[in-house]
Amino acid sequence: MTSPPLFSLESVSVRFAVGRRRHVTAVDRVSLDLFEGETLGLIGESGSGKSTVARAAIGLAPVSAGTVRWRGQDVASFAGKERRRFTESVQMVFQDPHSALDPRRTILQSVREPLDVMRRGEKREREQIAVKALEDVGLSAQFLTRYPHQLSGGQKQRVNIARALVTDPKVLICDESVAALDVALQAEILNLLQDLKAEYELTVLFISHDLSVVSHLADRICVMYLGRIVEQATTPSLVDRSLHPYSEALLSAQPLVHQSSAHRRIVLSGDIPSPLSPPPGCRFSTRCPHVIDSCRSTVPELAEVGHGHDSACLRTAELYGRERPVDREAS
Amino acid sequence: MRILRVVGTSVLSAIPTLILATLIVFLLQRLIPGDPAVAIAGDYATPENLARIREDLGLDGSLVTQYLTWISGALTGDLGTSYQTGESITALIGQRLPLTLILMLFALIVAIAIGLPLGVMAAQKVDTTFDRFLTTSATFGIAIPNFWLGMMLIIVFALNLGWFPGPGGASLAEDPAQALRGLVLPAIALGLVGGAEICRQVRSAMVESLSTDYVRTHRAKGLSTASIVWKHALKNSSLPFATILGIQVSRLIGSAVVVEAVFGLSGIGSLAVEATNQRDYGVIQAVVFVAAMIILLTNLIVDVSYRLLDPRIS
Amino acid sequence: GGGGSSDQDKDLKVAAAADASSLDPIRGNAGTDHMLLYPIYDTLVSFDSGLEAEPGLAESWEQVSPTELSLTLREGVTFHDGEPLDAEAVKYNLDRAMGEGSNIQADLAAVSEVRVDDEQTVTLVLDHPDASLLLVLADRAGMMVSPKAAEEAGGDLSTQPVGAGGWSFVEWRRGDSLKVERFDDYWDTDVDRVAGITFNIIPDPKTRVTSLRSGQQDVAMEVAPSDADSLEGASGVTLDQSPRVNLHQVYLNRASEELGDPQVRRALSLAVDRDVVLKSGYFDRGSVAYGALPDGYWAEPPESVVYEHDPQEAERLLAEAGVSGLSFDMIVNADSQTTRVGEILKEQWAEIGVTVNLIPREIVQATNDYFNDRKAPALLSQWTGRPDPAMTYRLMFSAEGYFNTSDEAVPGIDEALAQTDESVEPTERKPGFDAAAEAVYADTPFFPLAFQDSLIGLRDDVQGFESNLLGKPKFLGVSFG
Amino acid sequence: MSVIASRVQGTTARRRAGRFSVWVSYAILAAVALVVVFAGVLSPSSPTAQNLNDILLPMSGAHPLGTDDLGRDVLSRMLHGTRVSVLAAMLAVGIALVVGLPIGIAAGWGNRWLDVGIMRVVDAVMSFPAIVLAIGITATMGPNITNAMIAVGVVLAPAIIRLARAQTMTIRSETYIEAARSFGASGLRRMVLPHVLPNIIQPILVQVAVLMGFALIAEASLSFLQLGVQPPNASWGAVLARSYTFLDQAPMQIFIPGLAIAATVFACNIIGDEIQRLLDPKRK
Amino acid sequence: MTTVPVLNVQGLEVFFGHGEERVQALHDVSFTIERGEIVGLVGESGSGKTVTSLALMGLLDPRSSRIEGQAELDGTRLWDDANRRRPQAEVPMAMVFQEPMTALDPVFSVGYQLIETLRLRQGLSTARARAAALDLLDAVGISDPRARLRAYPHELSGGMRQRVMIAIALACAPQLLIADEPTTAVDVTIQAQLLELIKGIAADRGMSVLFVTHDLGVVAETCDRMITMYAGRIVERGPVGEVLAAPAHPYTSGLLAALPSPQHRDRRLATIPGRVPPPGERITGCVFAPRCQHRADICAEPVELGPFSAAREVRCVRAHEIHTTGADT
Ligand SMILES: Nc1ncnc2c1ncn2[C@@H]1O[C@H](COP(=O)(O)OP(=O)(O)OP(=O)(O)O)[C@@H](O)[C@H]1O
Ligand SMILES: Nc1ncnc2c1ncn2[C@@H]1O[C@H](COP(=O)(O)OP(=O)(O)OP(=O)(O)O)[C@@H](O)[C@H]1O
Ligand SMILES: [Mg+2]
Ligand SMILES: [Mg+2]
Repeated sequence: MTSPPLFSLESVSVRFAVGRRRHVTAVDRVSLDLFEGETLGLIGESGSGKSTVARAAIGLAPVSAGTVRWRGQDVASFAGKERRRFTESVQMVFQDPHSALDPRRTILQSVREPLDVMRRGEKREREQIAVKALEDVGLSAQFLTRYPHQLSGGQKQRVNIARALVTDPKVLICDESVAALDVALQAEILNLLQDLKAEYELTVLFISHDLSVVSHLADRICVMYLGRIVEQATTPSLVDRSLHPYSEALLSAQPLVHQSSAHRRIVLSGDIPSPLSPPPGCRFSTRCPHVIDSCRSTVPELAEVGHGHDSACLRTAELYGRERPVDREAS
Repeated sequence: MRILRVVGTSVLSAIPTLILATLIVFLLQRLIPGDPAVAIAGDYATPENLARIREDLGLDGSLVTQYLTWISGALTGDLGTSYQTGESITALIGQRLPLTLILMLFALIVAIAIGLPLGVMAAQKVDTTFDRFLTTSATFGIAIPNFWLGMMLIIVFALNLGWFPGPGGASLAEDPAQALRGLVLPAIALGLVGGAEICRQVRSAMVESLSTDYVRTHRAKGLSTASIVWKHALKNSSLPFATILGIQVSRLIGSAVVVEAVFGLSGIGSLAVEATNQRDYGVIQAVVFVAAMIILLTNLIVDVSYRLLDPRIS
Repeated sequence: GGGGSSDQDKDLKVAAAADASSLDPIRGNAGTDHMLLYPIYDTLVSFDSGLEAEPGLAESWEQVSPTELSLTLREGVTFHDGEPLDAEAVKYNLDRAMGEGSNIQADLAAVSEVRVDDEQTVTLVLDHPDASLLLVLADRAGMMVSPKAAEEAGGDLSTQPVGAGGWSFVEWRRGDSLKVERFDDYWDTDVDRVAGITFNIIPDPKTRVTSLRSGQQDVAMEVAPSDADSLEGASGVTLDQSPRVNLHQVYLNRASEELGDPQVRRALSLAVDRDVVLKSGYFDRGSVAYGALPDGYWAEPPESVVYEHDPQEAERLLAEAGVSGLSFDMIVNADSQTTRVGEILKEQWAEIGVTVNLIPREIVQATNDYFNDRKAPALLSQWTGRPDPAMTYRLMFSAEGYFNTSDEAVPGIDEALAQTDESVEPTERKPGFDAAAEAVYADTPFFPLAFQDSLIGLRDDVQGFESNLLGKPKFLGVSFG
Repeated sequence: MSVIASRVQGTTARRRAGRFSVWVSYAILAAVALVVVFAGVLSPSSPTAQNLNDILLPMSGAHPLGTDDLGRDVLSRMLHGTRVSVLAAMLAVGIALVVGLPIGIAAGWGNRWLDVGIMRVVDAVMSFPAIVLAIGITATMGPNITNAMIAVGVVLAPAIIRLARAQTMTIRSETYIEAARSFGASGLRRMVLPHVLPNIIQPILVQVAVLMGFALIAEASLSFLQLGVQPPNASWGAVLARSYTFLDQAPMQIFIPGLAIAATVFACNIIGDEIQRLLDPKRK
Repeated sequence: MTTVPVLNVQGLEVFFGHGEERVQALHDVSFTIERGEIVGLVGESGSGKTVTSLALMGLLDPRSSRIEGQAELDGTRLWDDANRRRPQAEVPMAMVFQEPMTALDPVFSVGYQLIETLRLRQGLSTARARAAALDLLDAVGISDPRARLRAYPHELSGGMRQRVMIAIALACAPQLLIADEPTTAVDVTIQAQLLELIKGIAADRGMSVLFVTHDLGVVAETCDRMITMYAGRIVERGPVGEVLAAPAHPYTSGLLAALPSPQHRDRRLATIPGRVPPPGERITGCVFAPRCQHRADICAEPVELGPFSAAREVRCVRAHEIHTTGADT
């Protein structure tokens, strides 16, 4: 991890106005590094701010503090050609395959659109690129003139992916790209993404609330809770030995077919607090089984607690011991 | 407490609209061609008379001053004096308004009495012949120009059958009973069309309510159809119902102009027409102001009832 | 019997076309006001159905000199508030009518002084002879208000009228109704008077008639000619039809480009088939008009004043004047009656190759556009008439007349009218009016079309109703039979 | 199963009934369209030619709908009046669309202040009774049918503005709009025309059908009040106003324009419903 | 094995539409549920899980659908000979729906909806119903039930709403609870809470549950037995442990193999090509054959649900064959 990140968020916060005076801090000082070629998983429950992180990254949500960097440069400073190149380089696949396609445009029109908007080359060329992208995602020419409602869910998601690929991006952000699909379709799309990643040499930010899916694809995983990243580690490290009470609970709550009797489920009490009025101190303190008084007042910062393993918990050391001391020599 | 706050916010948000509305009337009526002095001088018009009257009316003052004077008066209930008669416009409106209000009330009652039950019944039997027949009839009802309907009613019920007094009935203050009887036909002329509209809207709102998940829940619980329809679905349809009632009120004020003309009723609708013909700016302004107030008030009530009926809106 | 007496107690319900503009006689402005004012205010002079002067509150009068008119008042007349109607009261009234805030200063322009000779006698001293003065005193200027009430009301009786008429004021609901009740101390104890009158204001003619027919009203004023037939045919109601001075005409601007040539005007007048206009436009409810005053009126125009319908002659005149393809705008009062007449005229003028563009405008705007802004060379409208014929001629045809948009006098009119001011005797004034009529005829300063009869619908039980040539009935003598 | 069986029949019957009124409506609109185009050819005589000897005749072979108070052929006047009324209504709705659509989209798409500003004005305009406002505007501009319909158009525009705004607001948060934004689409050419307009237009079309009906009634009302079509020209409202004046002499004539208006407005509304039904996503 | 099952469904068939457009959504669905047992019903979207639940609840619109076959709840038939359903209020069965937001009446308070149900189904007076409602809210784990009674659905979180839904279902005093994907719309940590709750209630009250889900993990953790549906038919059923350990039907095993899991990263996921045939599509023979990798000629013949082992049944002629060769996983 010595090379600089391709794409990074530095302490980014996103605030939305709710009503006249109130604000929601949907994303609170989140830092992420996306290194070339890797797949970074972002996991968290509904409302934790995953989508907002993604939207802030590509400029769809207002960044109220912090910096988004592309190859080390501040994205906010981009203009004209630079901006266009950035837009080309970072593309997003949205959650709901159905609503992400304009119902009144044909598949070809939709897939070609990014090129049209960027006024790349001749119309014929653009069309060829679009057809190629559609082929790459496994859709034959017969779909070109169809409308979204004539396609199945899996096919629609393929179209979405194709559209994200036409600009030949470096980074693909997949926001819950399989959440709306059945297992069988989900498997197809996950396989497809893996193939495309290799073929297009993509760097992927993969967002999901489903641990099985994220862990299947990702090299590293960030866990979000109420707008903050609470843990960040390589996938095996996180799955095998989580170092944050929330991640632990999340992992244990994931229903698994072949482990049901084996693992001990941690059932958290209570609901996720409203992001409108997050608890002071550690945001997980209202539900944490290990909560102590200082958790309710001190905001824990994300800190490295093991090799490439960061956790934001005051009691990490206490709860999980020092089995994975920071291995400075390795880096 | 909650109600007060709700009403408060609604009132506050209605104020700019009201001011804008008065501004529009004020500018509009100043643009109407024709000199009020000519109307006032009438048969006695001479150039000198006209000049004197113009001066008396202060029509030469700046528009801004005129507007400010007027609006500050209007807010304290003083709508000025009629150019034509020199009488207090507030009193004039006070004389004419009750008839129109009663007419509207009657019309609304007719409309609701027809529209609500039929709409609910159609929704309950959605997609049956009965429903089709009813919606088609309602569509036809909406299509009838209400002043034409008024003429038909006069021909049939006043002139031929003599069941109801014809146009030009007794004044409300003088012979209330007879005057109210005289409002029956115009109220039907206005209310039938409104009822058709309400029927359609209630039907579609009820159809929607009845196809929701929570109605399925209610059925799963075993609630009786009557309770589901008349209690749960109806309450859930009350928002569109309130909306359509609000729209009806503003439609009624508009239709009243024409229908009052047909039935020879002296409400504020005919006052508006007379004042326009007389170029009695003060009165035009006041009538439109009052009409706008009624509509805004209705919107306010609708708005407040939304908030009270639907706990989700705050 | 009991039924009869209860009938006698019932109010007469009158459907009026327009509300009073004011209930103060000197403040109103509309010709339609009079019908609502007469019941409340009695006038110094009255008139018969042919518009000749008759004693009113003044028992008699005497033209002392061409510039002095002396009136002798009835004794013992009181106002509704009990105040005596004496010479002082008359002086108060006339001074008031000449003073500040009065709309009718012009009517009394000739009067320089009102002199109280004794309790029952008052003399009007004039600057110059004005023979129309007598009938002016039958109009607004002659309507006597109670001086005490006028003082109390700050000079404006608009809403609290107190007069000496047969009925006293009860209630006025603007635009809706006016209610009066029988005044028990009225001086004329012989005349029949109903217990009360309610005037209901119903602007739409159709509605007035429908309302009468369905029994809501006892009297419907201003029945539209188109409704007259059916009203005559209907049971329970009758139609009272009588001539009046109300003239339907086209005003025109002699200073305009299109209608500046007298020959062209004459041609257009000849092209109008007045019989057809009368029949189709007014359903024969009236008489053809060639001049400003109707036949049968004491000041009627002489025989020589007549337009034959002669399209050939009209075309010839146009050709002679070198006019072809004439096209002009005509503002038309936007009521359905007048509009129809406009359509008929349009068709008739089209026959001689003249195009008229009808511009229907609602009445105030029409008046404004034509008389003030002079936006069009012609206006199809009415002349409601004045009690004295000289007033009519002056207002329409003298250079200063407001209704003369050319601002030029019709040649010879001033001389002719001067003759009529020398006496108050109709017979002595007649030659002057003949000369005036001929001067007008020679210049064609307007297109008279028809005198529409006064058409009034009455329920069968209304007895003793009498209309007059002015078309402004008084309700004295009316009873339920 | 008997209950269900009868319901089944009911449903088929309903379908037939539903189709029937739709067909009738298409037929009415087709007939109206034909008359609008061929009014001149179809009329037996000129709509303004007077025959003062034959006034207020009842229906007959020579005059299928009788003659009016100036002896004009009522059928000819109705046919020409159809053209005037329908074109007038189309003008009004067209104005409402041209004014309403851009403003509505701007309000729905633009920032909050623009929206608040526009909606305040719309509320203010809507707080006038439509006919009263139209009377005021017509009086201001001078009574003639074009002005009257401009006035009606202005009065109807708020309905379009509100709908366009609401629709724009709903689709504004749709994912496909966000997707388009994600690769830089914006502006009229890349966002509004390809994405916004096509996706909001269908409910607006439904509304247009309804507004057509409203405009027809408004024309009739204004012409009835002498503010619309000016004599000697004919329109449905003008013929209606005339026939009301001569109700006693020719009682049948009042039904003709009334029924023409009611039938056409009915057809517009039914077709509006039909468009809505056809566009219902649940049908797909 | 002599116990009478709480629910006994025999030959349930559901048809939608009329005449030409008529389609069959359920084919010969038969199964039983024992007292206190939790039975999972799984399958891809469109396989007929919801239709089965709604048909049993009597919630299908009689105007557009037609039900054939019979079901007995607690020994009483749900439909009489004329195919008329028993009055809903008498059937001790309740249902929890997928979307807790839309399934609760938005304009009535939680308390109103609960009390209304209690009065109707248990004939309680308002006061007693109120007390019972508090107990129920407490039972479903809602803190401060007194305050929650006055709350409106939109004021509650998703998990809370689903708890309320369960409380309302319990107010019907059901022998059988049908839960149609009750946890799909909530987060995993909340799902864990709800699963515990449903299991706990079933155990405490001896209530049976038909648990509809598409998540095999949930089935594994919650259910005693499972039924796999495909295209409106039951293709496999048996005890959860057995089925998941070694599925007999290629469809069940396909579903299992398609699941990603943290334990087998980087593995290429198995897929089931094609899609669930919509009802109405004419299929002779095995409905799954077009997507089945073990398809053989014999699969063109119609196939019935047949015994596979002591406690399991499967609708596949080649089940034993495939199973023994261990063609999968
Ligand atoms: N445009 C917005 N305006 C106001 N609040 C917003 C907006 N977008 C998101 N939020 C709020 O920000 C928080 C985070 O939302 P976000 O969509 O990023 O969550 P998420 O983790 O993607 O959840 P999910 O799994 O449901 O997609 C939520 O509380 C949401 O209500
Ligand atoms: N009312 C209906 N009319 C016609 N077809 C219907 C109706 N309801 C359901 N279907 C069809 O029946 C089939 C089974 O649907 P069902 O809702 O039971 O699937 P499901 O297994 O619950 O799927 P999901 O996991 O998506 O909820 C589907 O193909 C559906 O289209
Ligand atoms: Mg999201
Ligand atoms: Mg389902």
